[in-house]
Amino acid sequence: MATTTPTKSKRAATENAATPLSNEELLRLYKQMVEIRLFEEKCEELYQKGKIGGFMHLYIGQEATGVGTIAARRPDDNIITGYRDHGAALACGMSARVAMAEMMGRVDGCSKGKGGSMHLADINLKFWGGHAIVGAQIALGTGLAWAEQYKKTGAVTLAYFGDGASNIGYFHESLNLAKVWNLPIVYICENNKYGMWTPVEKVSATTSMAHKAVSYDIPSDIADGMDLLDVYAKTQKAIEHCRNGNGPYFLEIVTYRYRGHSMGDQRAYRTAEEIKKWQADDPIGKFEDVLLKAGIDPTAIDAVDDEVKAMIEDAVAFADASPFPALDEIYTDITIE
Amino acid sequence: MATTTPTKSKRAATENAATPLSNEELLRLYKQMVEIRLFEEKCEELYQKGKIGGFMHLYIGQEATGVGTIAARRPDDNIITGYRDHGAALACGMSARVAMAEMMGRVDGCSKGKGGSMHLADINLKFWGGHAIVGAQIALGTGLAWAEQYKKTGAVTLAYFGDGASNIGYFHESLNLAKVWNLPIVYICENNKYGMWTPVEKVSATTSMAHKAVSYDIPSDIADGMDLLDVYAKTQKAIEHCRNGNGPYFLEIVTYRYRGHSMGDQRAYRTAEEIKKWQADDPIGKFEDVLLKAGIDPTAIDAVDDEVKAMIEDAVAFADASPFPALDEIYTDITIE
Amino acid sequence: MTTLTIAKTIATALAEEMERDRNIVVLGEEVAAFGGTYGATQGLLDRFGPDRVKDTPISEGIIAGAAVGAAMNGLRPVAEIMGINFAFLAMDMIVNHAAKVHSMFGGQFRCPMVLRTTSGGGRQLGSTHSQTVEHLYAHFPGLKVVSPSNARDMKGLLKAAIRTDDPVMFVEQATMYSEKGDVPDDVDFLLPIGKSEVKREGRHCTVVAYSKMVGVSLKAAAELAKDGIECTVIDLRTLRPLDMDPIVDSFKQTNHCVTVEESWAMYGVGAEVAARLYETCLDYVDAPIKRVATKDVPLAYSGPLERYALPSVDDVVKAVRETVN
Amino acid sequence: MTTLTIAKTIATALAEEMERDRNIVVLGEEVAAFGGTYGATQGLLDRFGPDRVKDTPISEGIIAGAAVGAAMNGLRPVAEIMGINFAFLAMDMIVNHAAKVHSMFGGQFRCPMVLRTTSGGGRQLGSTHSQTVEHLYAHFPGLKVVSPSNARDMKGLLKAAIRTDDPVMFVEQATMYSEKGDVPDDVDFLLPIGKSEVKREGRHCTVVAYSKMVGVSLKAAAELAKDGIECTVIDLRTLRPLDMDPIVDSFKQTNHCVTVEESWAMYGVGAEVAARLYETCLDYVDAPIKRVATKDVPLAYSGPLERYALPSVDDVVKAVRETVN
Ligand SMILES: Cc1ncc(C[n+]2csc(CCOP(=O)(O)OP(=O)(O)O)c2C)c(N)n1
Ligand SMILES: Cc1ncc(C[n+]2csc(CCOP(=O)(O)OP(=O)(O)O)c2C)c(N)n1
Ligand SMILES: [Mg+2]
Ligand SMILES: [Mg+2]
Repeated sequence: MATTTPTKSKRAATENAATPLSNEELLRLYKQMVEIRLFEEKCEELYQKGKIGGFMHLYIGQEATGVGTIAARRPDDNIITGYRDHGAALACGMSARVAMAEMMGRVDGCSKGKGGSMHLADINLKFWGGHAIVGAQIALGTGLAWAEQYKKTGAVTLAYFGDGASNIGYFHESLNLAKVWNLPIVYICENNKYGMWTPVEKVSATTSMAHKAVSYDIPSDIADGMDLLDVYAKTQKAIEHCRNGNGPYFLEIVTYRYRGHSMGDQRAYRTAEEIKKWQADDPIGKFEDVLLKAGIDPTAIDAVDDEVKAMIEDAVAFADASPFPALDEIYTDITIE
Repeated sequence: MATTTPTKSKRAATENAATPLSNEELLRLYKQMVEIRLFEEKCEELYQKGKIGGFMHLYIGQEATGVGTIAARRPDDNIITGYRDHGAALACGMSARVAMAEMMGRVDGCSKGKGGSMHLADINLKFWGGHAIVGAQIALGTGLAWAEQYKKTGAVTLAYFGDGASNIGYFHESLNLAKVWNLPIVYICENNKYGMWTPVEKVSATTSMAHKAVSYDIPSDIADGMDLLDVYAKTQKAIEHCRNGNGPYFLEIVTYRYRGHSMGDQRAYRTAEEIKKWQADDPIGKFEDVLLKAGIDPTAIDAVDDEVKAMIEDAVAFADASPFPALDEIYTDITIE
Repeated sequence: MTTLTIAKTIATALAEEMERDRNIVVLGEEVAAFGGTYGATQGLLDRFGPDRVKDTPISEGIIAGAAVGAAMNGLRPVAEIMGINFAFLAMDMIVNHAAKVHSMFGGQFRCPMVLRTTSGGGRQLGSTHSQTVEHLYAHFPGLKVVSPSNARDMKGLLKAAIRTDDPVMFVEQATMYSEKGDVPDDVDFLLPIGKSEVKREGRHCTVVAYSKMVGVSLKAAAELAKDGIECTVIDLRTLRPLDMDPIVDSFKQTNHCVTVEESWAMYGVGAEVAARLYETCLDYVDAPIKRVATKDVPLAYSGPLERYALPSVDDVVKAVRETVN
Repeated sequence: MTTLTIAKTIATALAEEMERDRNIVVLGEEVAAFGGTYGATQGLLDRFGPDRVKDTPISEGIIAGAAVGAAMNGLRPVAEIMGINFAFLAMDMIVNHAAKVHSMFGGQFRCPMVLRTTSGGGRQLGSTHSQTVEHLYAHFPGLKVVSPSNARDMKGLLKAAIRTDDPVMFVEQATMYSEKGDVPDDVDFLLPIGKSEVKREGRHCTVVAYSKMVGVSLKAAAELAKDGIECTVIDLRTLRPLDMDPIVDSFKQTNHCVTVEESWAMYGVGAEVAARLYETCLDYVDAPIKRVATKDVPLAYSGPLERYALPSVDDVVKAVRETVN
């Protein structure tokens, strides 16, 4: 693919693996992952140029988590996540244009430039944001799920958070309530091994995030976040569990972020070897192999790469042409009445 | 014994059970339980007369928990609890006089009348209070334990809280930190089956409090709160674990409060049968049997009863004679500098 | 018109609103099976069932969090936090989320929720359980903060709070639940959020208060009237938005003002009212505006100490006398 | 005297104090292995070891809770909460426990701890990450709240905060860490907590500010001086206790006052300062006191919007001009 980050596809697959997805679907998911990867690389570039400000947290390396889980949702299932939200936004179907305009604080951004990188959202996609207070989205997601249960819609909520966030009080209060109220929610812990610069084992009583569900008698599973198909299958199972009225489910997805915690993070808290090891298991490269094994023509894959590349360029052009909001916009959207 | 609450001792024990405690010690612990029982009954009376104000939470039925756990501590081990704190205060060795003066808002109270029923404390007894924000003492206790670890004193902290309190964020954050920092603390959950008027199963993902320790990989045990010897033995084991540098321990003590949540609680959230069932298993009556089995003379037991009765009357007289604090006392103790 | 206690008024207003709109749900500690610690949700469970009236664990963070999430997703939750002293545990959810999900996402989300809670001292509960801190919430744009002074206003303002599409902190003074008042029966009786009201008229001094302190101020005014000192007593009713209009109008007549609040004065409501009054009415000021408030100390358990620290009718009388002289 | 950034000043002050007193321990998210998000604890782990410098989980409640418990039990913790926006999650612990364990138990317990945190906007972080709310804590008797405006004051006040036996909220403005200043080398250089300081003298207008707004006010004063308008700029330095003395002294000369704060004006610091000034100096007031503050809106991410909402040098210049005319 067209990324500058190594993805390590071997393009030499031989076996003919069966997948639960059609080739069209496989290509669509591949495209989403590439879109996220290239979007993030572009954001990195624009941040360095000063076109994007604030705190920005990239999703590079974690693409299969966002794409694989969201691929398993029904369109009316809810998605809510933390500040590392570009991947979820795009996987939910937000256009790169609108996302990029938000990144640049422009009026055509999904939140009119008021939210920025950490606060992407689109109510029409049932993508509820982007929340930057660590763990708050676990509680908010619990509330979203309660509303669906009350309205008897059958919709399930997917609430994402990091390994670091699992140590905060909201986590405990949310899981307990969800179990007691039997809420249709999948708690998805994206265990990328670090909260900022601190490794899981230094700040968590257990290194297994799934183990944290045991005390609440909430069933759990662990997915390989570098393997989209594994993520997809386990999310399907989790959503089914919830959809059938069995209450909450906990899914740990073991993954890795290639970049720093946020832009400007230069700290040496992990080794080059560790990063390389994970990159060797790149979710996009790996999924490319799946596509090849499924018999998809390499030229089709190349075409997707090119298409996405153009899409991202177009998104930047769109965002750049979008004006900053008028200054009086600060007085709008504060209260409704 | 001299209480008006049924204690159901049969005074007809035959077996000669071996206990880990000398007869003197048995009598001392019996006396503490009777002291708590009679203190509480007196408080009830004084509250109805308007001599005590505020919120007041009685410990009647839970005496073996406070007495049995605190009997197992070294004098320099820390005790910290919630608002249902009369039992812990007396078991730590606070005189009924000082406790009663505090109940009545007098200047000779342990907190000069500033704390009241919910905020008994004596720093010299390493009894750190009486805290009325549910669950806060779990966090404060964690801090006490950290200080002991830092000072390498070998002292262990016993932090008490209710079944209801185990649902609050502080619980999660405290247990996680204690495990990560390997703190010498025994978390003691007094599971009396209700938080206010709500039964455990309605608000907790699990009815087993000990199960809540699993996710943190903190070892746990369950004690019969109506059986002082069981409480004592299991607390000893828990304290040993902590004292030996093995990190936190979790002890669930299954118990029951005979009275309402606080004074004035008339709600019908439990049946008379349920209350009777537990009273049939009264911790004091049961312990009287232990004493008799150990060969202690019934007249010695009666003598203790009388002694305690007189002690409580004396405490009331003392408190009644103690003046209210001078009004200007409101300006003291706010800051030190 | 029916004479009701404040507790009963609240329960009635909630029931009427729940009858009107199925999206209104109630949650909190002890609100369902036993109708609330103060009886303010009595009867709702029986009438509306366990899906709409829900007891929660002791978990203030998720009580508020579930309410915000559900409000974003179409419900209109009325959450109860047993006391404002415990609401600190939910404060992130209230000020960082309820107050901001509308604005931060460019208006996409709504948060039509009411967070009911109790405030105030006077019950010998000690310093952590006796605070009056609703104005801390009123600091934040995006929230509305309402705290009525009598049964009638409770009804009109609670119903308005439930019907507004914005998040509202609705603060009830904990010693007032058994106070009775005449309450309109009209199921659509609404009072506007963000309007102060003149509760008594007089030409010598403008007394500004809210919640329980309105009653205290009215008593003081009656006392002062015996000596010929006539006070206008204005009830703020809402701390955000803050309506200064009737205060300014009155002050232009009286040229004297005393503010009365149950919180500590420092960074409190009286300071804001005074600062604004001076900003707009400096030429009308005949004497410094006085602030009556709880003394700047944590409230002690002991009865005499607590009473001494809290603002009293006498304190207001004294402040008005000093001001007008 | 050494020229240091504010981040380095804090790290130095902490190291000096830790050297002096073994009971001082440091805890917080990312404070140890990587020396703090803003580098303000850089070098402490290497120098004092893992028992005294501790990284914590993301658990603001227990960061504050462990600090309070340890402070009660003989340590002198300096806890860091990464930002005051996250401190809401620790607010119960700070205002209900740190502020009260001394008084509520009749003076038995002490809570000698410092809670360091950052405040302020200006970094395009959106509305939940850009707030200035230290005065909410200053509402509570039992706490001290300090927020210095330059490197020298940081050193003197942080050391004083660590040495006092009372709990202190120590608030650093997040955009200021790289600002440099001349810092006394004296390891016992202390500044008194609870003293405002005159940072510039002038006879036309008294400008009252604290933290970052002192720098903004000094720039405005320099600007105004070009037109012959001379300002006294007073740095509050401490929000509780609040020292009005130099403000009153100055105001009696200038008869004009502008307050400048980075928080929202409503129920803010300017209101309290203004209310007190009118209380004591009414006869000296020549014009309404003006409050410069962040506009009453949540701060948006978009650069131009955020800059427009925050108080600027121009805002101060304009307010002073309007006041003195
Ligand atoms: C309540 C709160 N505390 C601290 C922070 C600062 N902070 C932002 S992200 C982060 C690390 C979170 O790590 P993790 O949950 O593992 O998510 P990841 O960044 O790895 O996706 C911290 C400490 C915050 N935003 N909110
Ligand atoms: C944070 C907080 N929320 C609510 C309350 C009100 N409250 C006081 S005691 C209590 C019930 C606690 O039950 P549990 O922990 O089981 O202890 P028990 O009273 O049974 O000993 C509640 C809800 C409080 N004091 N603090
Ligand atoms: Mg992580
Ligand atoms: Mg209980």
